[in-house]
Amino acid sequence: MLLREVEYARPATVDEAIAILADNDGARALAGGQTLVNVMKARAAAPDVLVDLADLADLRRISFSDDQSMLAIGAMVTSSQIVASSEVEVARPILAEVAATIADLQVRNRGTIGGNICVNDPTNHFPPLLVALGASMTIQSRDGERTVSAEEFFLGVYLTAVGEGELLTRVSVPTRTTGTGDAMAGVTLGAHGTYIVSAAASVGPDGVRVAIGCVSSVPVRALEMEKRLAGGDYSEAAVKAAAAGLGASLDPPSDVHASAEYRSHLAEVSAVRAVLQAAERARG
Amino acid sequence: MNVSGTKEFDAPRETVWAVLDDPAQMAQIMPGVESFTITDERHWQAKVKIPLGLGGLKMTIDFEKLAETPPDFASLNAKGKGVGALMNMTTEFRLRADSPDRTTMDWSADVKIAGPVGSMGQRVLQPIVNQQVGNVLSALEAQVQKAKSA
Amino acid sequence: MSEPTTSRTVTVTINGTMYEREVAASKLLVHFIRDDLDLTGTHVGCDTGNCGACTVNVGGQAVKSCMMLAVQADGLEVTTVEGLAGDEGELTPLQRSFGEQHALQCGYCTPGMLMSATALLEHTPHPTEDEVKVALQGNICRCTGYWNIVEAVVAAGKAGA
Amino acid sequence: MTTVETGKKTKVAPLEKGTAKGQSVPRKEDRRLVEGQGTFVDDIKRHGMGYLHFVRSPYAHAKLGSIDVSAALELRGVYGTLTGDEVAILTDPFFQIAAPPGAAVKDYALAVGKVRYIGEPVVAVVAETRELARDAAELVEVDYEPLPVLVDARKGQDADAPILHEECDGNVSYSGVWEWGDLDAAFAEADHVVTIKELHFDRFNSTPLECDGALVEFNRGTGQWTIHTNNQFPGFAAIMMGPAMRVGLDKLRIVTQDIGGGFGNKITSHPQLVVCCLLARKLKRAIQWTEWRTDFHQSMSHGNERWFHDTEVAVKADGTLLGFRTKALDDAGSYLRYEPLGGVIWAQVAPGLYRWKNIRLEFTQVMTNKAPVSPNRGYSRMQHLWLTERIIDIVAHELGFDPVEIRKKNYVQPEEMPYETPNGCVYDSGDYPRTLDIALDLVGYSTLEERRAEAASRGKLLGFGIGSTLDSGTNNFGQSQLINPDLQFSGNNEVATVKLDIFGEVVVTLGTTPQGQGHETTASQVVADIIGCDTDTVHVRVGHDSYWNSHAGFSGTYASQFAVTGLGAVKGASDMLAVEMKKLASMVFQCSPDDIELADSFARIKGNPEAALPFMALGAIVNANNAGFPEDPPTLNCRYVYRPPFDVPDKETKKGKLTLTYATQIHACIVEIDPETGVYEIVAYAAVDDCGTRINPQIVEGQVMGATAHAIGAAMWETFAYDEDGNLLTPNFYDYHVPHAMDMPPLKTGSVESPSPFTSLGTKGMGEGGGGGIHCVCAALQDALRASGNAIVYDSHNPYHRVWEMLQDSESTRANVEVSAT
Repeated sequence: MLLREVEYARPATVDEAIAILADNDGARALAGGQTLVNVMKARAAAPDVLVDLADLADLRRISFSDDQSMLAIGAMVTSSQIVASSEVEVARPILAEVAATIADLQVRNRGTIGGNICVNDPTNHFPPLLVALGASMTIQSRDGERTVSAEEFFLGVYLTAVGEGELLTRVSVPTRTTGTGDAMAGVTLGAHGTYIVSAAASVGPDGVRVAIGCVSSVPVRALEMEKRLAGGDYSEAAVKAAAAGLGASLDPPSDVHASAEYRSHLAEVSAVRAVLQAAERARG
Repeated sequence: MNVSGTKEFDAPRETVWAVLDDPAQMAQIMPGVESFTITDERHWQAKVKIPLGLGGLKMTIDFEKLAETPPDFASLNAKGKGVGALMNMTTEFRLRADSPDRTTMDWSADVKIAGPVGSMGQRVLQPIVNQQVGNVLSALEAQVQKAKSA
Repeated sequence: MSEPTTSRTVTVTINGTMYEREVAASKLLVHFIRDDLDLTGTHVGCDTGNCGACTVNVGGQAVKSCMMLAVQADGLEVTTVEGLAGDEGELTPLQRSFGEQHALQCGYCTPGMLMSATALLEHTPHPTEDEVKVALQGNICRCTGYWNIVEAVVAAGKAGA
Repeated sequence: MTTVETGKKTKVAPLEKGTAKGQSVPRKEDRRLVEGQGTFVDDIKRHGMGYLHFVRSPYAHAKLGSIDVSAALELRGVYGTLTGDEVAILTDPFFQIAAPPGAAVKDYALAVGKVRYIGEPVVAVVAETRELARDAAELVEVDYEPLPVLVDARKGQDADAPILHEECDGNVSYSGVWEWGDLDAAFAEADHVVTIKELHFDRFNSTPLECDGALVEFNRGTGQWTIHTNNQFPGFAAIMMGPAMRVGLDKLRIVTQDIGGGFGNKITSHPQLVVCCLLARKLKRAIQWTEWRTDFHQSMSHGNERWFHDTEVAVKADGTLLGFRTKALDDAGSYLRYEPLGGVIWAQVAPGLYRWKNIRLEFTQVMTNKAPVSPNRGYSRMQHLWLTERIIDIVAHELGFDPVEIRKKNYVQPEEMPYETPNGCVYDSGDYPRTLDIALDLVGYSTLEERRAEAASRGKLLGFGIGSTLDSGTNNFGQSQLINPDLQFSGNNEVATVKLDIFGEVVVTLGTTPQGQGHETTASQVVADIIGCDTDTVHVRVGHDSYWNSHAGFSGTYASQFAVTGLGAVKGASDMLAVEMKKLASMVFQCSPDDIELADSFARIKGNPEAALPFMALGAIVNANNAGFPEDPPTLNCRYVYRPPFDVPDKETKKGKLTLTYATQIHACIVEIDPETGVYEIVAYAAVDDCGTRINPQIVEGQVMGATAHAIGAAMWETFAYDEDGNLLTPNFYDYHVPHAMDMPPLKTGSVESPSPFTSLGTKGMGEGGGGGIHCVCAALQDALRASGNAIVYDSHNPYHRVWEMLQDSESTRANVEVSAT
């Protein structure tokens, strides 16, 4: 509780928000605040200026790209919005399925997809999922827009490709095509609790993408496993064989909830479970 | 928390040593250094703002060189004091000249972090330390190359 | 162009009453409600946004007032536990149900539980046991073990039928 | 007489005619609490009050150098500070319960000279706002000289162990040998000896949702403090604070109202209360202190962590348990705030529910650089009951006995009640086998093997376990003399006053400090039956106020005793008032008091409904219309001190009645493990309680449910884990995961009523539950693991990773156990 003194601004437009972020040293965008405000309570970090994005209606929209190939989710879209979105339901239901298990209802009502990924706490749900889904992030600054892939986006704990004076405006996820299936598996601290390890998988016509959470400061692609599954054999035996050695290839942190060894093991098990379920869903 | 590793440089040992032995150049490779003062050749102090994304973590770090045997071994202690965080790091490195212009560095560090930041939990602390170490090493790489071409 | 400031005047409607106050940007909504407005029914049980004792309803949604700045509530409608009972003090079916099912012991988590459950019942008038558990997952109770709380909310839903 | 009720959940219902006792009437407390109108300590405000924030130690062990508060004092709005140096001058160290060596511990309200755990208060800063107080606290400069840290109590007696309290020379706070019966004979008679090298009971506490706090005012005219707080044992707090502050106890007015949970964790806040008192006097203003969650986790009242080493169990071929010997090593943390009482409290339940006659326990308590331990729901008995239950299930596992049968065979039998234990405690009543049978029935034990097979078909490991526990209620504080013969505490007491007011309202004051146990309600039920009115006309004052003169030295709410001490006092005072009311009515009607009956809020002549005085008339006569009485009318204001019948236990033999009543809780559960991950869930759970006569069955059931939830949390998720530097790794509800609604298993409750022959109402203290859920989850995991590696469960806390480790390496867990035939 009890935050340090901080300046607060509530811009009406994206451009204004970017201007404030650019013109103020130590300025930080405030989305849902479900992590940032907590970190400020602990005084573990203290931004000098908070730029509240609450009034930026553009960032609260969920829409399709013109060719319908991409689902664009505004950075200020809350988890609860994603859970209830008919667009998400049609285009990429896994997003709603996962969003519904983030923290708790109060947090989902305030917490946004933009905040969730910009924080990039290793235990967060969206980072590994979006890497697996091959999502891309659009970042805006005075110089205009740039788009980076999910892999390029995550740089470290609380660190992303969003630089000073920049603002994440939306997340774009490829819309589901026939023959795609997505799933997320893992072990949490109690039902819907904090992830100890998570794994997201997306199976599609052109192969599988697997991303592991909680094992590093950024989501880790299971590239070797993906390669081994290129043949498209998603039988339990094949998937388990493909995952063999995945755990050993990781260097996860150990903490009170899991030793590095246990995390490595869970990563392998979770990856297998995620791929198997994703494959099953891909078969429809 | 113990972190350690090995790093190879495409440069002579003397060059690498020169960089590591020079507080001024060390300042170049540390994250978010805002000011740097050298008390004497064994003691120096840095005011840093470690970039933590959610707003930097301001710290005053006092360095003390504990031991050195030029041109291959040194160990130093860094005590950081910041609002909400205390850091105590002891690190040492050993340089091996693999060839006239290739050097290998074995390094290790014992990092202790206390205070509210420490209470945020290892789940973020260990990755944060790893990522800061990574930044330092790549900055060192660059600094060595600079020194070499200089 | 809105310039950054360390405090600002906010207008918040709480339990139907409009309050206009100058408030520091660093002040949490829960402290604004408890200390500035003296509505002490909203409680604080942790400092990490886990316990839900500070749950209030903002625009019909349950939110944790310890993870929201008072300035973020500018222009919004907030309901706290003090706003549940009717003008003549008659309790809501949910409040009555909590007593009838022995869904509270020390009563410290109760306001937050009531606000989460109230928001649920607005969207889902007749929730199942599982729906109730999901809606209350963000509210910690250390006395009851939740069984009677879940039963109280389910019963209130049935009564409302 | 024993009545049984199974399965069906008790329901709250409005008071019906007849006796209120035994009815689940609605709680008087609920209305204000569901309206958000309760008064908790942080709700109390005073004009010009200053907010207190503690500067806390970031080191687990360090010498304190200079402390500079000047920068903090320069901030506008900062009212002042308090440092350990000032405290050392203004106060004496807190009284120590321990005999030497622990007696030498110097414990002050703020750190003096050294800090001994992370989070220890070093400086107090007071300012105009909460935020400012914290800002200022960050400006306080403290020089620390870090010292080596002792985290693992098992290393506390090593030659090179860091010493926490130099005065104690060594880290041992208490050690003693407790032996009853003839161990040599028992082991000679045994057919098998089962040896368990090490068992570990983990560190956690009940984390009440409201943390500690106080609003303290100082009256300069009278030199008296008014301390609004949520401390749950004001009698103890006053005894600790008065001498330290060098003032008489009447200078300390301690007031409580609604308290947001306690569970024992709010007994030892006296150091912080002293800081508030000193600052209220120094700064001439009211001082407000609210403890935040992280502060609480790092510094308040952890449960006793305990190891049991070299446990040996003497067993006959037929499964008869003859006795056991073990070495208990208890981790007290950094200061002795209530310790070393944990060194004797366990002895209240020395044999558990079992008949064995020969017990030897070497108890050693060590101080470490961790938060001080203090009572926590099930205090010290829970650890010991866990040992007895682990012993039973490990013996059954090793010798091939059925966990149900070996229990029934060795349980104290109903016909043996009242039963004297080897150490002179008396189990008053109960039917353990029957209570177990009900639990088995509720949990679906008869279909266990089908369920096991069905789970196996899904690749899951299913297991079943029992946790039999006792709630020993109403301490004989004389037991403290068994660890320190010089102490002058013994017996127990509680006070209540009941009066008839001028308008006929019955007003009750209690000495207790309820934290959700519904004392207002149950007290009103007892009063209503005796006075002859309904519970609505009985007004029970909220909380505790030492100015009400309705408290005694042991007043408070702790250690499962309200139903005995609190209600004993209420009944005593009500009986006195009833006599006075009859006497008064008889004076009015010119008849004998025996002709008067009290009913329906009237005092009337039996068989003559016309001759009836409403209570209001009685109250008015005494209080406002008392001229012309031939003799003094009664006061209609009665105070009764309940005192349980206790003697001081024998210090030589360590025998005696340590508690008055023994409620039983028997828990049973079924767990399902995912062998690939170690993740498990409880799929069925039953808890059956026998606490004698139940005044309000619904409130009793609520206590059983709460105890169950705490135990499940401690078994699966809750732990205060430290790293080697003494950092608490679970300082908040992120990493200290307490169960949520979705985490709770399906629960069935049942009850047995075996009234206590030793209490006026037949009631027994209850509520703590003895950690039944911890015991049965451990047993169920061990049962489930039979099918995969056959590990022995050796820790009370079994998070997923430990279960996975037991699956990976069951060998080392079995190496922990040996069986030898003699």
